[in-house]
Amino acid sequence: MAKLNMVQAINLALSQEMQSDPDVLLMGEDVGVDGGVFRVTDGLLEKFGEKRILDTPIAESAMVGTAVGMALAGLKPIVEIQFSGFSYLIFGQLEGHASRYRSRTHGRYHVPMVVRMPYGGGVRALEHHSESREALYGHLPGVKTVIPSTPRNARSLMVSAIRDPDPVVFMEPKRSYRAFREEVPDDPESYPIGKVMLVKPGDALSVICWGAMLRPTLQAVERVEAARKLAIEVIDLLTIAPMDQPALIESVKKTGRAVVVQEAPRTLGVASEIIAGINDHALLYLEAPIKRVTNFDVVTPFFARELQYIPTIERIQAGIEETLDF
Amino acid sequence: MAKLNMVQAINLALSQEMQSDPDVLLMGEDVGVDGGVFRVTDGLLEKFGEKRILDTPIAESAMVGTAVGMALAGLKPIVEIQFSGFSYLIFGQLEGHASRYRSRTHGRYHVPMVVRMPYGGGVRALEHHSESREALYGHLPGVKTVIPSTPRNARSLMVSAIRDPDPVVFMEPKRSYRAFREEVPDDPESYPIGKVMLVKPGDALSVICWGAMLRPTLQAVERVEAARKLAIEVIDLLTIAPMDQPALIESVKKTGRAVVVQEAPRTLGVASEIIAGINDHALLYLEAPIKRVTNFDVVTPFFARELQYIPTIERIQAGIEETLDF
Amino acid sequence: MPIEKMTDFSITSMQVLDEHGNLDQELEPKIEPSRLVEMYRVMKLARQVDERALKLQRQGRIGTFAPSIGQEAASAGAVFAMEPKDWLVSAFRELAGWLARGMPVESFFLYYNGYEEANLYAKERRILPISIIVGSQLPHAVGLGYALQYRNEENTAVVAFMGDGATSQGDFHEALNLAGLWKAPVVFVCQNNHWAISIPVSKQSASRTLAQKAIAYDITGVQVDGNDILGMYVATRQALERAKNGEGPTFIEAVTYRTMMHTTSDDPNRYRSEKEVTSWWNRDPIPRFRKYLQGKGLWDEAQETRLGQELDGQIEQAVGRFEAFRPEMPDAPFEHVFGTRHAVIEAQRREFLRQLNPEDSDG
Amino acid sequence: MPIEKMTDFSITSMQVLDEHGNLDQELEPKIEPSRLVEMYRVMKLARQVDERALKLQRQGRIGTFAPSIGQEAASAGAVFAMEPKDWLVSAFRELAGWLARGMPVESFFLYYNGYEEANLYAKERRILPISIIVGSQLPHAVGLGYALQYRNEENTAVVAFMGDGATSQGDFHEALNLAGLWKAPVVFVCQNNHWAISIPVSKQSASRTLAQKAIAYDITGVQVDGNDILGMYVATRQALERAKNGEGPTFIEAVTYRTMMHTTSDDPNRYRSEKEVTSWWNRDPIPRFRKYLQGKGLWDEAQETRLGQELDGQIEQAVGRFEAFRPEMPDAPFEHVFGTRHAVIEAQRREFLRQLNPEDSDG
Ligand SMILES: Cc1ncc(C[n+]2csc(CCOP(=O)(O)OP(=O)(O)O)c2C)c(N)n1
Ligand SMILES: Cc1ncc(C[n+]2csc(CCOP(=O)(O)OP(=O)(O)O)c2C)c(N)n1
Ligand SMILES: [Mg+2]
Ligand SMILES: [Mg+2]
Repeated sequence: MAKLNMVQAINLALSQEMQSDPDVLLMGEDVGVDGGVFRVTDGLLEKFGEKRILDTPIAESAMVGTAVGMALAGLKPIVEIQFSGFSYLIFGQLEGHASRYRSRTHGRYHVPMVVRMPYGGGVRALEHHSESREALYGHLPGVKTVIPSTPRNARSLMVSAIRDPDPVVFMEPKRSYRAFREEVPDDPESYPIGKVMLVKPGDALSVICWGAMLRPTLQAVERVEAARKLAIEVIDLLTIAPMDQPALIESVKKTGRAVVVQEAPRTLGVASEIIAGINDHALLYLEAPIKRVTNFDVVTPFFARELQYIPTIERIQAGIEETLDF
Repeated sequence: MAKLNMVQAINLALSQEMQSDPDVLLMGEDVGVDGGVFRVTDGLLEKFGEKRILDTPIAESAMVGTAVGMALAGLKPIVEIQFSGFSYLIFGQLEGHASRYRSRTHGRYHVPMVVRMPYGGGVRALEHHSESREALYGHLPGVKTVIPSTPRNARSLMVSAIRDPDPVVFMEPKRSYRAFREEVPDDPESYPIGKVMLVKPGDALSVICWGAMLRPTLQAVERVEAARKLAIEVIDLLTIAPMDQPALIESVKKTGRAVVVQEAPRTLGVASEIIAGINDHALLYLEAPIKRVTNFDVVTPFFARELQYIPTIERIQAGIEETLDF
Repeated sequence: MPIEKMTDFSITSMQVLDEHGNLDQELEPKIEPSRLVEMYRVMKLARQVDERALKLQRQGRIGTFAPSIGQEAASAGAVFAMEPKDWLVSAFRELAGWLARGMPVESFFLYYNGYEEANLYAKERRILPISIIVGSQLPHAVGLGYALQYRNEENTAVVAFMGDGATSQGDFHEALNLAGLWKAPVVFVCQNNHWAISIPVSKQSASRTLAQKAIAYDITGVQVDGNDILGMYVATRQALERAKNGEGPTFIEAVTYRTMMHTTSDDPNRYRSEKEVTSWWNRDPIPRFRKYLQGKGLWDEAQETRLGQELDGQIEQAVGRFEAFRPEMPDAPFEHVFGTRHAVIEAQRREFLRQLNPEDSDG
Repeated sequence: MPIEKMTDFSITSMQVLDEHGNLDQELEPKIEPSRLVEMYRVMKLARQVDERALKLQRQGRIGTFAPSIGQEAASAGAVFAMEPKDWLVSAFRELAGWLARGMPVESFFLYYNGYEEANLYAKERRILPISIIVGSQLPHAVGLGYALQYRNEENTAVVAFMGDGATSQGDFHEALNLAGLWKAPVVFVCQNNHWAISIPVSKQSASRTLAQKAIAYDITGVQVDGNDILGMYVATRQALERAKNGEGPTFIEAVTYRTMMHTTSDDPNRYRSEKEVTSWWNRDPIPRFRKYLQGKGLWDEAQETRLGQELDGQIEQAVGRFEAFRPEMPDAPFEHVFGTRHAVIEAQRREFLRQLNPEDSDG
């Protein structure tokens, strides 16, 4: 058991899975000698050599495309997209092949593959380095989309992603990479893809969030709980798709009120899907509209204005209060 | 006034706008000599010449990328993507540039551009020729996404799209291309982007649909109305984003019940956004959960199984009845 | 060094058997007589399957499909140069190649009737099935090639097909560049059939040949007469040898011609002349190779007639099996979206089945 | 024709002023003395802006940025060959080029402090601002070039920059192919600075030169000493002339070196040796060009000292303007998402403003 930050925790998962499964290999820009621009793959080249840790040219589409070929041959490639802002270049391969090979051949072929990418804002980075577009991946059938929020769940979800028989888009909240540490068990530990995590139970209201939104959400919840003496349930979504709808519905049936906190723009974001699922199965339990605390439907501003657009503790708090007071 | 099918109606819009605005040009695979694989651009090469009607190599990303350059220089390019199934290749240029140039330069540059693409199922076509992925475009800030449903609105929305100062993704329901005809005025007519169309008023329930779903929806509505002697409101969404939320909310406030019919898979589809918007502003008016009649979260099957997955009149009817009976 | 020449390149073109039946004896491959006859049989089978499919399509018994009539030598020649453990990566106009590798004829019909079951046969034969997105299959080939190296599968390589149109795609470039870097054991075979739907190859690129595109990656590029099955065989064989020896990838431009429509939805009269098409019928790969077999005393008129009938019979049986095919699972898409089960999807599956059979629903 | 040579290609390399100050007099361009001095001034300005920016970054007064120290000649040489009505398409390491075209220094600082206002200046100067997505700007250049032809803007062309890393991208390929087909008036300038973050150019491609990639499109490709501002000027001038004469695009590989970190977030010690870097400092474009000016009697030590101070002063003023900058609209993103207004977005704008100033909200 060591206290690790998220970068170290993911590195641990990669290293241990590569150790135990010789079919796992990793590729991406600057993942080798440099250890990745965020150092997530630090030391792996030394451990596993050039054959298993591939520094690639700047060719995202072919990175995923060659990974599809590797996976069809039985390997388990992990592809790092340096920033999610460059992941749109892989849409063709992901939608067109990675997500389809199983269905196209009724299971004869399948594509075990992890596409890792740091995403999200708040680190004063340049254009294209701040977006949160998990909804795009979440809408693609045949692709699983996972977003960890803490070192420990990043490690355990990465283990599951690598072992999963299908393509997993693994979006890493870069703002949380080094923001805090958590105890992470030494031995490999996995957390199932497709399940939320109950962060804290409560009965007054359910807050659903994911990725870098977990921390400000917890702070906002603490403030409200302190002021109002009530218990708020916090659910960490973890898997965007396929979504753990039953867990969300159960929670809302219990609390009758919900707030969804989303770093991404509002329209067609994951919050909308959560609301639609609750509408389907728990509408009559709702005592207030479900509140979406989200970014706005604007092009992500350059970093000087960026933070004003991402949900803050204050906005989350206001959203919770509004929903409680409704 | 002539009775046109949708192919002819779009052709009319293209032709008239190119006639009146010399800055408009059109490019794509097989759009010239061949007149487009669906003949939407038939005759345009003869009318406007090779400079304005460009047959391109098979290079979707560069088609949109060069169109961005043309637009920055003040032209108004229209790009045809032969099938929406190949549009994932343009995501990089669309997300990375077309949608951003205005914001990146605070309006100094902007990108007036139309990306046309036939989409949707039901025509016994091969893999990649059946999807309905409007939600992906709808989630991109800086992009407008439009889906006509009839010859007349296809024409009038295309006129607006061409005249719009920003990138418009114009998704044409190929199943409706030649399915029926409608009177289309000879003189250019436009319909505003960002507005729904009230297809028929009613007070018992609101059905919201778009694209090729309009026709089966109207038939289902007719059946229910005939059987139950009530009036159902039918709204054609037309613009996916930015969505005409006020109109939807107004309708649901009136009827208290709603069904959304969507050709696309369920998770993170447009129906979810519609529901989320109603949740925000009209939850207390709802007398039943809003019903989503949609495709399923599966990889689009090859065409032998495809039709079983797309909402049918029967499923829509069942959805309406269930919602009325709730 | 004000102006200095850095590097020199040239591109060569190869032909073993020309359109008049003249043979270059030095280049003639040593192939067993029975195998030569098999090569002929496969080209004929492909031709007759296409012809039959054209009829089935017109009768509405299969959907739109892409015939490869006139291009049989290009894919068959390359595939006959392969070993069973080599991988074949498909575009969509390699009927003769697939048949050479043992694709059941009914798979072709099933595919064009909209059944994924068409692809069940592929993995055992190390075939990647039809890839419709132009050029998108090329990175897969490089990945397969890398996997062979990774696993030290010796003497094994990949043959990857594409059309001329694919050379315009970004994925073509990225794939060939990676193949060059990794010295991946991949033979890229580009069937330059002169057209991409209505776009002539002269409008795909300003380059005089497609073969010269290999220079960008410093990999071997060669142009071959794609209607010459022996030329294709020799060029692919050599390329596979180099690949298996660790000498890296090769790009073969197989010059051929699409004598038919792009697909049955296409009307080529809109964009090209009968005259051009006729001139290519004169270069038909099948009679050319027949002459070669005849010259070798391996073939005669009687055998020709018998083969035609035999193949028709074989195709008829395949049509029978195809038309007798009844898919088992309407919910196969749910079964095969993931290898794991998930509550939302299983709930949708139940909903789907309920709607299919409202009566025998279990709620 | 069993095996026939189809085509021959060769790639040349050019240098006007070598690293020891030796001049090729035949290739020497005729440039007015005042303009030569201006070229020097711009390179020095770029160098000093970068140096200042490194300090500002360390002090947290600007964010991460990408220095171009050592590469000044490559972009400046190309841009000095342009006319005002030509278009400049940027990658992100062309500081000297932008300054040559009149970018205000404070725009550079504003950009790296996260303000879109940095780009307000660009359109008037026919500059497309920084494009971060590697290679993605190249199709824009082709589109601009096409627009020039479309509008019959004579004697006008486009210069488009990229790094060596961009040559691996699909968009590079698609853009150059289209440029070749359309004979678009575009000069592609690839700053081969030997590195793409930690990836050496030898790991971008197996090709011996980047210039040879032009062969794939049958467009002119040439390698130039990118640290030789005269060489860059001459090569770009010639290419622009060809472009303006309707002879189509050119691909220039400017061989240079990234002497600093990739960006200030990068630590090059992880992947390359000091020795390699030092060897390139010996090829620094600025002293080399200074010697040339000195040789021509256009420059002396006193002028050098004065220029350094003058530029520092200019930069200081720019820093002042930059730090005095106060953005007007927090809601600029709402203003500039579309050129039209839409209810959902305006409602969100109100929500945004309300949350910014909870007190003076109007509900
Ligand atoms: C990326 C992509 N864009 C467009 C299409 C539509 N399309 C199908 S086949 C084809 C032409 C292909 O030409 P070529 O590569 O020369 O192959 P051929 O059909 O001649 O065998 C086109 C444009 C596609 N399948 N994929
Ligand atoms: C498509 C894409 N992938 C990855 C990146 C991250 N990235 C930024 S710069 C860079 C290296 C660029 O190298 P090069 O093109 O040689 O330009 P240089 O930095 O040397 O000027 C990378 C990988 C990016 N900006 N775009
Ligand atoms: Mg072709
Ligand atoms: Mg570089």
